[in-house]
Amino acid sequence: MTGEVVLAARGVTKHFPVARKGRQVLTRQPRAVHAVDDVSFDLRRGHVTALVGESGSGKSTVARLLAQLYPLTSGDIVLNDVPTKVKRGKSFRAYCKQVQMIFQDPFASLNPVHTIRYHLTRALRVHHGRVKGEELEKGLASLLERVNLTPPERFLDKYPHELSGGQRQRVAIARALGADPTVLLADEPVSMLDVSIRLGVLNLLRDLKERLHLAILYITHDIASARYFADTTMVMYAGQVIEGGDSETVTQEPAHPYTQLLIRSAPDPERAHNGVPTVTTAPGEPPSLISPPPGCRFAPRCPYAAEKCRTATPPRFDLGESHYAACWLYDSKTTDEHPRRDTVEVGA
Amino acid sequence: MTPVLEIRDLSVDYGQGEGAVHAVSSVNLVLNRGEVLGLAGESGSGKSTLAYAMTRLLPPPGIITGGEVLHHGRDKPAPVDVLGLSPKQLRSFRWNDIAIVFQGAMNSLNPVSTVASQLEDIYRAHRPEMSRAQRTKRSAELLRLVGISADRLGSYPHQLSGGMRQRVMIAMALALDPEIIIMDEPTTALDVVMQRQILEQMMRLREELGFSVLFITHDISLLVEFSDRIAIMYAGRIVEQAASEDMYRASSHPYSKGLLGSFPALHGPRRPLTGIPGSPPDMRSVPSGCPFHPRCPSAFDVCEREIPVLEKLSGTNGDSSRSVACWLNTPSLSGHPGVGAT
Amino acid sequence: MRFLLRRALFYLVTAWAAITINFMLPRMLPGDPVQAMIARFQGRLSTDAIASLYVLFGLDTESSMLSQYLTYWGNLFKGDLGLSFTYFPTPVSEVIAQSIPWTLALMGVTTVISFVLGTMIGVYAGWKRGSWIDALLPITTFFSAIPYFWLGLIAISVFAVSWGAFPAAGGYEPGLIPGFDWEFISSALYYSVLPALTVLISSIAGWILGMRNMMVTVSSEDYVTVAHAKGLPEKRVMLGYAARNAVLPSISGFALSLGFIVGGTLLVEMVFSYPGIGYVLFTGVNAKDYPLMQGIFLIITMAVLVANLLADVVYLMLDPRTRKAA
Amino acid sequence: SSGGATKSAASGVLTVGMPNGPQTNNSNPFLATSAGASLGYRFMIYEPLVQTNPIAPSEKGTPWLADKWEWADNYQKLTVTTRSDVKWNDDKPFTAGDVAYTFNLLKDKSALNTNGLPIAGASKVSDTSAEITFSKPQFVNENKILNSFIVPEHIWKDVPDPTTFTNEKPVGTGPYTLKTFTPQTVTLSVRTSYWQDLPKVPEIQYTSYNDNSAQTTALASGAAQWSYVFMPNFETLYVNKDPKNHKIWMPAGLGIHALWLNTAKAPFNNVALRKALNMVIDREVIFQQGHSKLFPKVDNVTGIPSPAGDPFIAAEYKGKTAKVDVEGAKKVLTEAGYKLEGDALKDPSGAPVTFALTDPAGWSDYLTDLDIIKNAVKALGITAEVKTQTVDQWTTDFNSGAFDATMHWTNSGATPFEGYQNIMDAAASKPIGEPAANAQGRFNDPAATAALAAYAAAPDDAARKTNLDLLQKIFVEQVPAIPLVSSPVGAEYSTKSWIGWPTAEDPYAPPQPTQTNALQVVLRLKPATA
Amino acid sequence: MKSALNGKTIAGLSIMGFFVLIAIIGSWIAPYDPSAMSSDIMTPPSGAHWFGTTQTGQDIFSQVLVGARGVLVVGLVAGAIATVLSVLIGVTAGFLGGVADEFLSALSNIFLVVPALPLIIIVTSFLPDAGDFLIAFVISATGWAWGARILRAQTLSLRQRDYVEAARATGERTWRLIVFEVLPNLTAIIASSFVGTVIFAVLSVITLSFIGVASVSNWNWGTILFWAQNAQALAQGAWWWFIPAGLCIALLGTALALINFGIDEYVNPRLRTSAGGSKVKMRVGFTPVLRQEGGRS
Ligand SMILES: Nc1ncnc2c1ncn2[C@@H]1O[C@H](COP(=O)(O)OP(=O)(O)OP(=O)(O)O)[C@@H](O)[C@H]1O
Ligand SMILES: Nc1ncnc2c1ncn2[C@@H]1O[C@H](COP(=O)(O)OP(=O)(O)OP(=O)(O)O)[C@@H](O)[C@H]1O
Ligand SMILES: [Mg+2]
Ligand SMILES: [Mg+2]
Repeated sequence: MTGEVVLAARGVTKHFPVARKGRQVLTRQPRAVHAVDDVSFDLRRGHVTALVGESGSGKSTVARLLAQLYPLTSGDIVLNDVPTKVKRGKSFRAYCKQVQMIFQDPFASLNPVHTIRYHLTRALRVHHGRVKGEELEKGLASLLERVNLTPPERFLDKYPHELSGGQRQRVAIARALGADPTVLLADEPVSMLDVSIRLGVLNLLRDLKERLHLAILYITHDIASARYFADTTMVMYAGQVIEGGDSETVTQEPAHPYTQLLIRSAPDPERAHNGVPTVTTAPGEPPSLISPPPGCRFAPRCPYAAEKCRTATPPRFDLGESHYAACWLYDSKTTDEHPRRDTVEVGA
Repeated sequence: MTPVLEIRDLSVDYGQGEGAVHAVSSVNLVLNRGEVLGLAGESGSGKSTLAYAMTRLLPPPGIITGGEVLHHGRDKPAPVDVLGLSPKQLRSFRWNDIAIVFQGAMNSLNPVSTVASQLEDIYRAHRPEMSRAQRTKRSAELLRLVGISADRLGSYPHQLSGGMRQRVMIAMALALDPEIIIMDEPTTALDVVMQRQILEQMMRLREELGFSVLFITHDISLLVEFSDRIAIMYAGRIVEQAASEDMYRASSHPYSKGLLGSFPALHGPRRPLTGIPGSPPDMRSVPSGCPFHPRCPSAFDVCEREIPVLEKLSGTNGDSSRSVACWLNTPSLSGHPGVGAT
Repeated sequence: MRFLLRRALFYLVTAWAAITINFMLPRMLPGDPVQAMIARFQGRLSTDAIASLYVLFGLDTESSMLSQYLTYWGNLFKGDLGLSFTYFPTPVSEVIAQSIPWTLALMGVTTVISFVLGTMIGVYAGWKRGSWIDALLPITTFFSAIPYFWLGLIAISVFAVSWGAFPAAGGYEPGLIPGFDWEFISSALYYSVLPALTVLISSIAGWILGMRNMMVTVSSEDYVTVAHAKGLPEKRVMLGYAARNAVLPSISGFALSLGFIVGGTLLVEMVFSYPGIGYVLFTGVNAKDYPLMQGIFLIITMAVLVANLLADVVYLMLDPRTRKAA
Repeated sequence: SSGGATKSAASGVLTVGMPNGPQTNNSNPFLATSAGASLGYRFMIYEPLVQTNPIAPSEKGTPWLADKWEWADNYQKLTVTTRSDVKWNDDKPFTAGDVAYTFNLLKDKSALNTNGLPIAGASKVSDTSAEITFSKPQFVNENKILNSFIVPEHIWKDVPDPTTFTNEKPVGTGPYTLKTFTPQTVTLSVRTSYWQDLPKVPEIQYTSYNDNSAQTTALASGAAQWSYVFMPNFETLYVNKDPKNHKIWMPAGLGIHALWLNTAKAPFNNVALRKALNMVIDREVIFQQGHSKLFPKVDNVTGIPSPAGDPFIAAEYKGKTAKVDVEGAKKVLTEAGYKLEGDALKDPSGAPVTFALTDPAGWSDYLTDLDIIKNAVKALGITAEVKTQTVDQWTTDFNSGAFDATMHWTNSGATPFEGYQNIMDAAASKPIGEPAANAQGRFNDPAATAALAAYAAAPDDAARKTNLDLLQKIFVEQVPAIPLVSSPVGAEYSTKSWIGWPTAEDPYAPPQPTQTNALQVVLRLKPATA
Repeated sequence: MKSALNGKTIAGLSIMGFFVLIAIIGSWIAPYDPSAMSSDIMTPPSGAHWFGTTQTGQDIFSQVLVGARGVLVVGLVAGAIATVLSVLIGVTAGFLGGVADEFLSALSNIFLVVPALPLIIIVTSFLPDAGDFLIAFVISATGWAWGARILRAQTLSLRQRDYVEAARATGERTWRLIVFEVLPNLTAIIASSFVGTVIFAVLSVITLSFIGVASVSNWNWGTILFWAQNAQALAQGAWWWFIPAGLCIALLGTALALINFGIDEYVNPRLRTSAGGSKVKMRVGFTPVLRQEGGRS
């Protein structure tokens, strides 16, 4: 069963309408934040897929779309080979029994007025009917045990503020597990946690993946942790997935200039002490998502940008076993010579 | 290496009496002229408190309960104790000698006044002799220094992106050409590309202007890359201090080791991550003895009872700047008679 | 822009609703101006007068609600608020025009003073939190909890009747002709001291408290700490950084209260026999004087709306964040 | 302030105050809503044909603009001879034409005819003689007719609508002209010439205070020298502030305040209970506590106030005053079959006697009266309840008979007729549930109704006396209402600056500043120092 | 949970509790029937009449005791109704958003703009036999809008909170989200708006009674002042008729305000004044240095 696709995004697109201002009211030109544009990927059982990208690149939006918390603008979300669109009510509950989400901030995702018991009880009851008494207690205990909060009695009647960040995130995970989901969408599950605690939570997730064969979408802005934790990694830039593939390949042999920039920018203790020259990073900022630049969205910052990059959106180019990048540099039709990835180096 | 700032036995409490939180306890730290001193530690370990205490900017109910902060002025004969300054002296000391770039740069700018007015405020307070035109000119220069075009002077903070705001803060810190700049997690809210841009710029400016930096962050790999020396804090105390290379290659304190082992590396072999078990202590009830002992894999009986002192460690390559507060590193431990009144 | 459009729509809807309420309210409720008038005269107006009064007030003819409503709107657009019954046949607009300057002057000035003073004290109290000035808060709260008619009556009894330092009633020396001469103005000022003080004392606490709390909140914002770190003079930090931000929420409250001064002065005017609009409204209510009630209500509502508009504009000016990026 | 008082006295100003709130510039004398009516200054400008005295209504009036007046056709036709030496204050002469015009105006504009006079027509006979005809005998309205003030034809004939005319520059025959108007204060100054001796008061200042308390304060401080305002405990509040000068005189008119009983339904459909109730109410307490000694008590059993009504009281009731007699009341009740069971009084059918006493919320004097009555009937074993209503509800309930007992005033006129008519005229009454113009207590005694009709149309004094005596007898025996106090035509005034006021010893006129007779008072005033 | 009880709140709650007690037992412990007249007319405070007597010999102490109930009943009932209204409207508007929000916000804005006191006076003066509950209802009808506005704003921000979103992602129904996730977090604001409305209602009912619009035969402190003013008690020197009721109103108002302080400080901990007994003066921007001999290690 490991490896089968449970949840897939097919050309998922989300545009948030923007309030029109002033004169635009008259011209009636609809405007929207192109938060996510034509994103496709698969989540497989027992497989962690990382989604990496800088702030505002649309990672959370993808997660929320997959959780059906937002309606899609276009595209499909395919659950177990069935395109699914749910809004609320029964079908929504049936959907989220399969697909559960973990939020970035464990300090904010647990209601401060409710005990851990309440949170977990609700998770059980919503998806398993009115469990009561013994059965409920057993359910609660097993949930907490699954996230290594033992002994369970010590945590059940605490309020969120009485727990540490790592413990809270574990509770949030336990709550998600309450539904017995097949897919976990983890939106930056550790970025708000202390460095020393992060690892514990990530290891827990990995453990769950292995034991429960969950399909996990791991969203992060820390590409190093993607390398450590995820099987496959996708890189997002300005609402689009620009590179994807096996984590090791993506991090060690980045193909897209943006990925390369990202990896060069990540802090690296070795750099200072190995005499690696400090890098000059690409100038500029991510583009406006309201009127994204035509063509490749990274083109305005890209040192290799050619004319074509500014006019045509690059499709995915396969670069090898499951590795792909959306960059014209890899279009064999335009360039005879396949640019060696390691030669693509900014600055120099 | 001449010290520019010397912190001696500094202790800070939040609140008084029974419920007081001892956020910083007897910290000794020296910042040398021209160096970047990194300060790392988990959230709540007292890094910001230490930084604010040096300039007496703690929010109530923070109280400095002991110690000295000696500033060796560039052209002052004797060091002055910042903690003993009168409000007037303190005001003139601030920004002239120590500037701070705060943790939440997003909120460090007054939302209702322009960048220019916030920059010029500094000159109006510290350089009253400057003319209006001079002030404007200087402000424009500062912005250019951090890579922002001068026509942004009239902008309000909300009109700037996060990165720009952080740069404005850095420009502001440079306004009076201070000897020391404290940077309290200046880039946590930014993404890695922007973070690198800003830090590299900062390092270039340091090269040019020669100020010292106290660089606070919990991202130890960042520290290793950018600072000369690193001090690690845990539960309000410095537990280890070393040149950054030493710290990276061979840290001695179990906590430092754990911290370093919590960062996945992007390059090189996929080394296993150890992490640190347990969770940071509640500062209201810090464990007795070495505060780290409940989480320490190699704790033994003394650790539970006595607080280790920060002791010089003959470094691997004879570097004397290295010190650590851990009983493991005390060879004479067997000679210790157990508990002594401290 | 969109913000302003939305606001404009809000103003239109509210104005329409308020005017319609104005129209409906007196008509929905029982009562009869003629009977009220007879009752007011308690036997000094004989029952024979009833018939003549119905004729006089034009209440002897009936028309449908809808046609009345349309006529009402038509007249409104002509600026015609009808004739007051209480002061028959003086037009309502004239009654209002005659009384509203008093209210505006007394309450307007008092409200401004109260706001400015209260805000200033609040700024200081918030800045010096934990000092003796905190003890001031319960005291001012106590004063603000006193109903101000009571405070006013005590003030009259102490300062006007027993001591005789201030006049007990009226807006100016009887016999003076209102005009822009010193004699009149000084007399009006003198007569306004007691009512103004009463209003001031009972309203200032609100401003102090609101401002203090905002100051305390704002004082721990990072930008205030940065201002301190910059070594700015304390006054500059307090005013330019903390107070400047803390005052924003008070501004809209202030504008609102400016709007409500027209409606909220009834008791002051009753107690001090002040010739303002609150008292006239009260008279109108007792006399079932629909046209007068409608007119005053309309004015009050419009005043509140205008004040709201003003608040929006001022807010827009003071808070750059609500302005659109250049 | 007291400063104001000294200033006005020194400068020869008479300061009048009324507690009526801000005024609008309106001197239309016909409108009760005008400042002229509210403050009373209309009578300083407009003069009546004859000055009649409401506190001595049976006296013949003092000729004023009319030298002579004669009734004919059983009070259906009035011939007036006017003075020839009178000038309007715009120097135009006053003629009988103005009189005819005024009465025709009242006839045409029913909105201005507040007395509801059935005027058939008026015409000028000569420059000094006018003839007014009525459609009904007007004996009972005589004083109202003679009291009517006259407006100048040459001004009013050009007024498009006299009912909405604000008359900002009033032209009258009186000795004063309007000098300045402000909403707070109206100043009148004396004319240069007048058909009588010019008054000694050069200027009168009418100030309107917002309420009784402000008015009282002004009187106490001397800022107002003359007013009519209800004040509790006038000794403390007013007289004692300057016992030498501060005077109060509240002579009774013929209007009274009575406890109206609903005689058409239980419990007051039983005359025994009405009588008993009448016997337990202490009028002295009502006078002192309920009305603070300001409203003269009405203790003659006929409900006719003294001394104004003394000439009308039937011989058999002269000097008969109502007294508290609880034992007597109990006897009356027992005789009628009422029983006291335990503490509670049961009516002949065995039902406990209870009733509600209603009046508008906030009418403190009436409510105090009701409280006193409520406490008084406890002695009979009756539980009464005081209930307040809004004025509107109360008025509606009163007119439609939806009450048990309520304090209410009666109409008043030149004779006790209006009062009796108001209480007992079943001809103008309606069944319970419909608004009645008179006899709101639904008192229905055909003898009384007949007597009232006969009185109004009676050809001579003898016939009138017979009918009035009969009405008094019915009133005393049937107790359709319980008279308690009279409406005074009084005033507070100060002798500090001005003397010559009417007093109980010299009751030449009622002292009230808003009465027609106020002009007579002002004409008699002299500076105190002179 | 953090204790919201500080000196001020405790003082406020104690005074409030005292008045509530009086409101409950006042009519039993009153030494006289408050309406009963006696021959002790206008007597100053004495052993027999603690607060003196009125013009008609009524015992003012009894009136004050009995009158507490009217004030508190109207205040609390109006506060409760207005709070329920403001929660219903504000929270619904904030949570649902869209057209419902536009409509409900417009509604509360209109009620905000319409001047309350004149409206209350007009409505009550027309209402036949305006009893306490009716008056409370009218007051609450004009007093809910402010609370609704604040609650709407707060709900709007709570709706965006992760825990609401997380609960939704768990599969909770909308009504459960509102009732169990959002509402509990609004308790402090609801409490504060309740207390605020109670203050408003208390002052309103007293004003109404004072100007004689509300029924003056039901005793409340405003009624006492109405009669006192009618009898011009102050001018007559009968201060005892005037002072107690006024002080009671002021005390009740202060108590409510103090409770609100407590709630404010609970919601915004920064407002808390430093705990008593601190010898060090905290000064913003200048951290005090308090070197202890020997220090700690
Ligand atoms: N509800 C919304 N309405 C309008 N725009 C939105 C909304 N939610 C997100 N956006 C916009 O969509 C873009 C993508 O946002 P998203 O939160 O998915 O980014 P992210 O990659 O998760 O960023 P971060 O790392 O900061 O969490 C941003 O530009 C954001 O402003
Ligand atoms: N105002 C305060 N009142 C009470 N305790 C406080 C206050 N501010 C900080 N503390 C406590 O002091 C300790 C040190 O806080 P500090 O902010 O210095 O930590 P830090 O190392 O900067 O953490 P971070 O990495 O999160 O910025 C913490 O345990 C914190 O709980
Ligand atoms: Mg995100
Ligand atoms: Mg910090």
